Amino acid sequence: MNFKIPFVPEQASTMARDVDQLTFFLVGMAVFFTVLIAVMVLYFALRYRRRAADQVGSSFDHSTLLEVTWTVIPLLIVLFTFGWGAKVYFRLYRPPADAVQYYVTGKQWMWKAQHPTGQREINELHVPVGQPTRLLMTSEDVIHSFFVPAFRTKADVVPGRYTSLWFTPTKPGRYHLFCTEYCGAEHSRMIGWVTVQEPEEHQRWLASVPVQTAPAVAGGELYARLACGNCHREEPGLAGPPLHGLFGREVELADGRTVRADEQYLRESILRPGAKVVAGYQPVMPSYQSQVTEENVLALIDYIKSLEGVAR
Amino acid sequence: MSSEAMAAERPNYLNATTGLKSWLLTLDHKRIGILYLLGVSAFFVLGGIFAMLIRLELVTPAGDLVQPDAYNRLFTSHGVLMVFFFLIPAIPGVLGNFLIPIMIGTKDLAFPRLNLLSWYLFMAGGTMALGGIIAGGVDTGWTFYTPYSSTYTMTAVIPVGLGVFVNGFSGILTGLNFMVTIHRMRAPGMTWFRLPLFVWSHYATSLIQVLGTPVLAITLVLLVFERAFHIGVFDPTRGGDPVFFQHLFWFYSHPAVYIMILPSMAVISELIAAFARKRIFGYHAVAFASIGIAVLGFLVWGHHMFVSGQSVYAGTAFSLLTMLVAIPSAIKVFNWSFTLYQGSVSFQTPMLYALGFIGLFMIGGLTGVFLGTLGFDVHVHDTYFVVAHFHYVMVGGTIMGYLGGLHYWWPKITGKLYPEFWGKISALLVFVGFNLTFFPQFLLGYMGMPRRYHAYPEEWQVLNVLSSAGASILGLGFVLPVLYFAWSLKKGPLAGRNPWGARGLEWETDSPPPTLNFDEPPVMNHEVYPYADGEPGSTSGMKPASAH
Amino acid sequence: MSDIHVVPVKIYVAVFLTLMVLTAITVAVAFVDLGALNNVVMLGIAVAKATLVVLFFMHVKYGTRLVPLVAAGGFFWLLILFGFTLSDYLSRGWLGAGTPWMR
Amino acid sequence: MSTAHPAVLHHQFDTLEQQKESATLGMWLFLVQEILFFGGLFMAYMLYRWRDPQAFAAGSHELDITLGLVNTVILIASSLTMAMAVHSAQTDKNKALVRYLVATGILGLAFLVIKYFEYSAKWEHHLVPGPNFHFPELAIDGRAEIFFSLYFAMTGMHALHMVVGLVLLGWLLVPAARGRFNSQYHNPIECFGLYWHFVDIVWIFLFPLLYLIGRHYHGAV
Ligand code: HEA
Ligand code: HEA
Ligand code: HEC
Ligand code: CUA
Ligand SMILES: [Cu+2]
Repeated sequence: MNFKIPFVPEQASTMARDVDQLTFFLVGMAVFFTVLIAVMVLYFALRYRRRAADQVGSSFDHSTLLEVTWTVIPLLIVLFTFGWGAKVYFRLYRPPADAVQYYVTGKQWMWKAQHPTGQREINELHVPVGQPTRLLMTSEDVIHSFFVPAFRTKADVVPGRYTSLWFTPTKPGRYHLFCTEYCGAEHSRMIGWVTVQEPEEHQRWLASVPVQTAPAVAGGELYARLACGNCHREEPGLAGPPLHGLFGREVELADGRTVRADEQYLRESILRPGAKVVAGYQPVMPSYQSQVTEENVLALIDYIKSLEGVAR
Repeated sequence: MSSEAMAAERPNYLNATTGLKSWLLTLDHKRIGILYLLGVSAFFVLGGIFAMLIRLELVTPAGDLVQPDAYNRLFTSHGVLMVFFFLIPAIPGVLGNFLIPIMIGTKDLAFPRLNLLSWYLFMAGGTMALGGIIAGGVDTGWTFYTPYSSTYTMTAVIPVGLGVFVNGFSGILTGLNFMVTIHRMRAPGMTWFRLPLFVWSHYATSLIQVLGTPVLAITLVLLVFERAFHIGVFDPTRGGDPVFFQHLFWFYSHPAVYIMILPSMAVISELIAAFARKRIFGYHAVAFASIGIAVLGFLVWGHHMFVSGQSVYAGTAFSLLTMLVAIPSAIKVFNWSFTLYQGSVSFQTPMLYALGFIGLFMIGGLTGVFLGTLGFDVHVHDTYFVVAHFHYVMVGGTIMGYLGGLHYWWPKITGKLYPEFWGKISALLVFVGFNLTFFPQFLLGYMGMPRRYHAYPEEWQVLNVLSSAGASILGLGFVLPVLYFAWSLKKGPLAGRNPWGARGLEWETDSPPPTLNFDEPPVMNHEVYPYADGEPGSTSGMKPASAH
Repeated sequence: MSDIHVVPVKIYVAVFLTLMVLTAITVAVAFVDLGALNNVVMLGIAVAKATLVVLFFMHVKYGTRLVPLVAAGGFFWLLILFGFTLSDYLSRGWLGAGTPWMR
Repeated sequence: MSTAHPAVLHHQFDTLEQQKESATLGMWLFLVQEILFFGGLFMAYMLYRWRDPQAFAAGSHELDITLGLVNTVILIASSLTMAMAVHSAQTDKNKALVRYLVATGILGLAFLVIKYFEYSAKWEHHLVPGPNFHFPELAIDGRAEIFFSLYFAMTGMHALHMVVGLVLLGWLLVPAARGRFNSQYHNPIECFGLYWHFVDIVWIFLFPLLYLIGRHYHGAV
C-alpha cells in the first residue's frame, strides 16, 4: 500500500500491515453492527411512534429464536476476532531468532539505548532498514513504555526485570518514539526518534559515533574490577560455578527446580544471588545490588554471554 | 388537576419533617437519595471543571497553559473524582436508593442506618480526597500505578488513597444493603421474575460492589503502607513486583466499570419499557445478562495489562474471556432495540437519552471489543483510543442513562415537571457535543497520540481543537439541566402520580411519595411491565399499538 | 421464634475438642519432614478447621440455603483472584528469554 | 402500625423473622467482603512465598511457634465461649450470656497482649521492616524483609479486627447486662458471633502459613 490512508500512521515495520488489516476488519465489524442497530432503532421508533396518547405496545415480548440468533452470531464473530488478534499478538512478541539485540534503559525522563557494537544514544535509536531488531529493556526507576506508532508495537519497561520488543523496519525515515506509561512530571517529554537508515548509511553513521567500549568488553572490565573471577573461572573448583557456556542452558537449582539461564536469570543471579542457588554450591555469593547500575548489569550479562565453552 | 393538587398537599417524604437536622440524620432512603444527588453533583461539577481545563490545555500542541505537573494533577483529579466520587455512586446512590424499595414494594432498605452511614462514608472519603487534591494534589493517574505512586511521586497519594478507601466501604455497604433488601423485603407476589429490570441490574451491581471493592481496599492499604513504611511488596528494589499492583488494582477496577454501566443499563430498561409502552423484549435474557456481566466481568481484568509484561499466555486467556463478556451486553442492546418493534414509541427527553445511550454505548462497547483484541491493543494501549473508548461508555453510556433516569423520575422525586422543550435541547447538545469531543480521540489514538500527555506533536492539533470545541458544547449541555431542574422546583407544574402513563409500583404511589412509600402495603398481583394487557394500575383503557 | 435452631452444647464442645486436636496435629506435623507434603497437610488441616467453625460455630449447617451459597461464593471469588493472578506468574517464562519475571 | 410492632422490630420490617434473616444475610455478605479483603493479603503472601521460598522459610523460623500456638488455642477457645454466648441468648440464660461474653472478651484481650509481646520482640531483634531491619542470616538479608512486611500486614490487619471486635463486644455488653436479649431477639449477639468466628478463621490460616513453614526447608515451595 503506497497511498496514505487517512488517520492511519505510517506503516514502517513488517508488523504494521498486519495490525492495520486487523484494524480494518474490526472497523468493518463495528460499522456493520452500528448501522444495523441504528437502522433498526430508528426504523422501529418512527414506524411505531405513538399516534394516540393512550396507545400501548403489543404483547410480542420474547422469541427464543431471535435470542439465540443474536447470542450466537456475535459470539462467533468475537471468537474469530480473538483468534486473529491472538495470532498477531504472538507475532508481535515472539522475536525472530536472528534478531539483533539492543539494550534500552528507561529512566525519568529519557531513553538510553546501547548498540551491540557499543554506540550509545539518548532519546534516539538508529537502526538499519530490514534488520530484525530486538530491544531488551529495563527501567532504572518507574514503569515506562516504549512505543513507536509507525511500528505498531509497544511494551512496558519495568524496573526490576527485563521486557522485550522487536520489529523489522521496512522504510527509512524518522519515526516518533513515545513513552506511553505515565511516569511523572515530564512523561509527555520522554519522547524521541527511531531513525531507520539504509544499511550503508547506517554503517557510516555507526562509524561516525565515537565508539565506547562494546558492552561485552565493558562487562569484562567490570568483571575484573568486581573480582567476580575470584569465584567464577573457566575451570571448576572455586566457590562459584564456572560461567562459561552458561547462557541459554538449563540450570539445576539446589531446590530441585531447573531454570533456563536467560538474561532475567543472570540478572537475578547478580542482584539477588541467594534466591536461586545452583545445585552443588553454597549460597555465599554477595549481592551486587548496591554496586552496579542497570547498565552495568547489562554489560556483565553481555560479557557472560560472550564466555563460550562447555565447562561443567 | 384538582386531585393532583391535593396529592401535593398530602404529607410526603419531603415535607414530613423539616430542618437541616431532619435531613442530615434522616433514615429515609428517599432523602438519602437526595443527599447523594447533592454530593455526586458537586463532584461532577468539579471533575467537569478539571476536564474543561484539560481540554483547554490541549487546544495547542505546546504545553503552554499549565505546567506539566499541574496538568498531571488535573487529569488525575479529574479521573479520581469522576470515577470514584461521581460515576460509581451516582446511579445506585441517587436513583437506586430512591427507587429500589419502592419498586419492590417495601417501606425502606433493610438497613436504613447503614444507608445513612454509606452516605457519610462517601462524603468523608470525598472530603479526604478533595483535601489531598487541594493540599499537595496527586499526580499518579487514577490508576495509582506503582512504583511511581509508592516511591517516586511527592504528591498527596496517602490522603487521596485513603479517601478512595473510605469511599469503597460506602459502596460495599450500599451493595450489601441492596442485596439484602432485594432478597428479604420484596412485597407479597413480587417474585424474582416480576422484579423490574432496574432491580435486577442493581442486584448485579451490588454483587460486584461486595466482591470487588474489598480487594481495592486492601490494595490501597498496601499502597499506603508501601509509601509510609516502605514495606516492599510493590518495590522492585526490595524484591516486590510493581506489576502485582496492577493485578490487584484491575481485579477491582475492571469489574468497577460494570459497577458504572450496570445501573445505567438498569435505567435504560425502564425508560425503553415506559416510552415504548411495551414489556422489555426478552425479559429473562436481559435479567440474566446483568448477572452474566457481573460474573464474567471478574475474569477479564488482565486485558488492561496486555503490554505490561504480563505473560502473553495469561494475556491470551484474558482476551478470550473479554470477548465472552461482550456477549451479554450485546444481548441487552439487541433486546432493547427490538422492544421498539410494535411498540408505542414517544420521544420525550428521557427517551432521547435512552436512544442516545444505545448508540453511544454500542460504539463504546464495540471499541472495547477492539481493545480486547490482543494484536490491536498493543498499538493503541495508553493512547487516546482508550480515552475515547472509556468516555464513550462512561459519558455516552452511563451519564446518558443517569440523565435520562433523572428526567424520568424527576416528577416522582420532586412532584414537579421539568420543561420538556429545554430537556430536548439539552439532550441534543449533549449528544452532539459528546460525539464532537470524543470521536476525534479515536482517530488521535490510532495515529499514536499517547494519553496523559500535556504537549503533543503539531500534526495532531486539528483533531484536538475539534475535541475541545465539542467539550464546550458538551459542558453547556450539562449546565442546562442544572438550571431548569432548579427552575422546576419553584415553578414546575405539578406532576401527578403517573405523568408518563408508565407501569411499575413507583407510579402507583404519590409524587412525591409518602415517607413509608405507600399508603397501603402493595401486593404484586400481575406480571412486570404489563403494558399490553391493561392490568390493574394502568391509567384509563390504553389501546395496543396493533389496534390502529 | 420457634424455628431457631439451638445447637446443643455437646456439639460445640465436640467441635472445640476436634479443633484442638487438629491444631496439635498441624504443629506436630510441622516438625516431621514430609517434603512438599507438609504444605498439603498444613493447608488441608486449616481448611478442615475453618469448615468446622463455619458449619457449627457459625450455624451454616442449620441456616437457610442462601447462607452456605453466600459463604461458598466468597471463597470461590477468592480462588478467581488467586488462580488468574498466578496464571500470569506461572506462565511468564514460556515464551523464551526476556519475558519472564521470575519463575 | 407501631402497636403491632414489638419494640425490637425496626420500622422497615414486617416480622421479627424477616428482620433476623435480613441481619444474618447482611452479616454474611459483610463477611464475604472480609474474605476478599484479607484475600488480597493472602494473594501477596502466596506470590512472594512462591517466588522466594527460602527467604520465607528462614523468616518463618524467626517467629515464636510457642506463642503462636498459645494464641491459636486462646482464639479457638474464645470461639467456643462466643458460641456458648449465642447459645445462652437462644435459651434465655441471661446471666450465662453475660459471663460468656466477658470470657470471650478476656480471651481476646489475652490474644492481643501476647501479640504485643511478640511484636516487641521482633522490634528488638530488628525484624521490623524499615531502616532498622537486619536479618541474622546474611544471605537472606534483604530478601526476608518482604516476609516480615507481610507478617506485620497480615497479623496487623487481623489484630485490628480483634480490636474492633473487642470494642463491639464492650458495646454489646451493656444491653446484654440489662437483659435485652432473649430467645425472641438476639440478632446482635448472633451477628457479632459470626464476625468473631470469622476473625478466628483468619487466624486458623495465618498460624500455619506464617509460623509453621520454616521447620525444614529444602527449597521446594
Ligand atoms: C462504564 C465503563 C466501561 C464499560 C462498560 C466498558 C466495557 C468494555 N471495555 Fe472498557 N474501559 C473502561 C471503561 C469501561 N469499559 C475504562 C475506564 C478503561 C480505561 C482504564 C484506564 O486505563 O484508565 C477501559 C479500558 C478497556 C480496555 C483496556 C485498554 C487498554 O488500556 O489498552 C479493554 C481491553 O480489552 C476494554 C474492553 C472493554 C470491553 C470488551 C467492554 C465490554 O463490556 C463492552 C460490551 C459492549 C458491547 C460489545 C456493545 C454492544 C453490542 C452490540 C452492539 C452487538 C454486537 C457485538 C459484538 C459483535 C460483540 N476496556
Ligand atoms: C465518569 C467519568 C468521566 C467523565 C464524566 C468524564 C468527562 C469528561 N472527560 Fe474524562 N476521564 C475520565 C473519566 C471521565 N471523564 C477518566 C477516568 C480519565 C483518565 C484519567 C487518568 O488518565 O488517570 C479521563 C481522562 C480524560 C482525558 C485525557 C487526559 C489525558 O490523558 O491527558 C480527557 C481529555 O480530553 C478528558 C476529557 C473529558 C471531558 C471533556 C469530559 C466532559 O464530558 C465533561 C463535561 C462536564 C462538565 C463541563 C461539567 C458540567 C459543568 C457544570 C455543571 C458547570 C461548570 C462548567 C464549566 C465552568 C465549564 N478526560
Ligand atoms: C564469593 C564468591 C563469589 C563472587 C565474588 C561472585 N560469585 Fe557468582 N556465584 C557464587 C556462587 C557460590 C554461586 C552459586 C550459588 C548461587 O547460585 O548463589 C554463584 C552463581 C553465579 C551465577 C549463576 C551461575 C549458574 O551457573 O547458574 C552467576 C551468573 C554469577 N554467579 C555471576 C557473578 C558475577 C557477575 C559476579 C561478579 C560481579 C559474581 N558472580 C561474583 C559465588 C561468587
Ligand atoms: Cu516514561 Cu512516561
Ligand atoms: Cu476492563
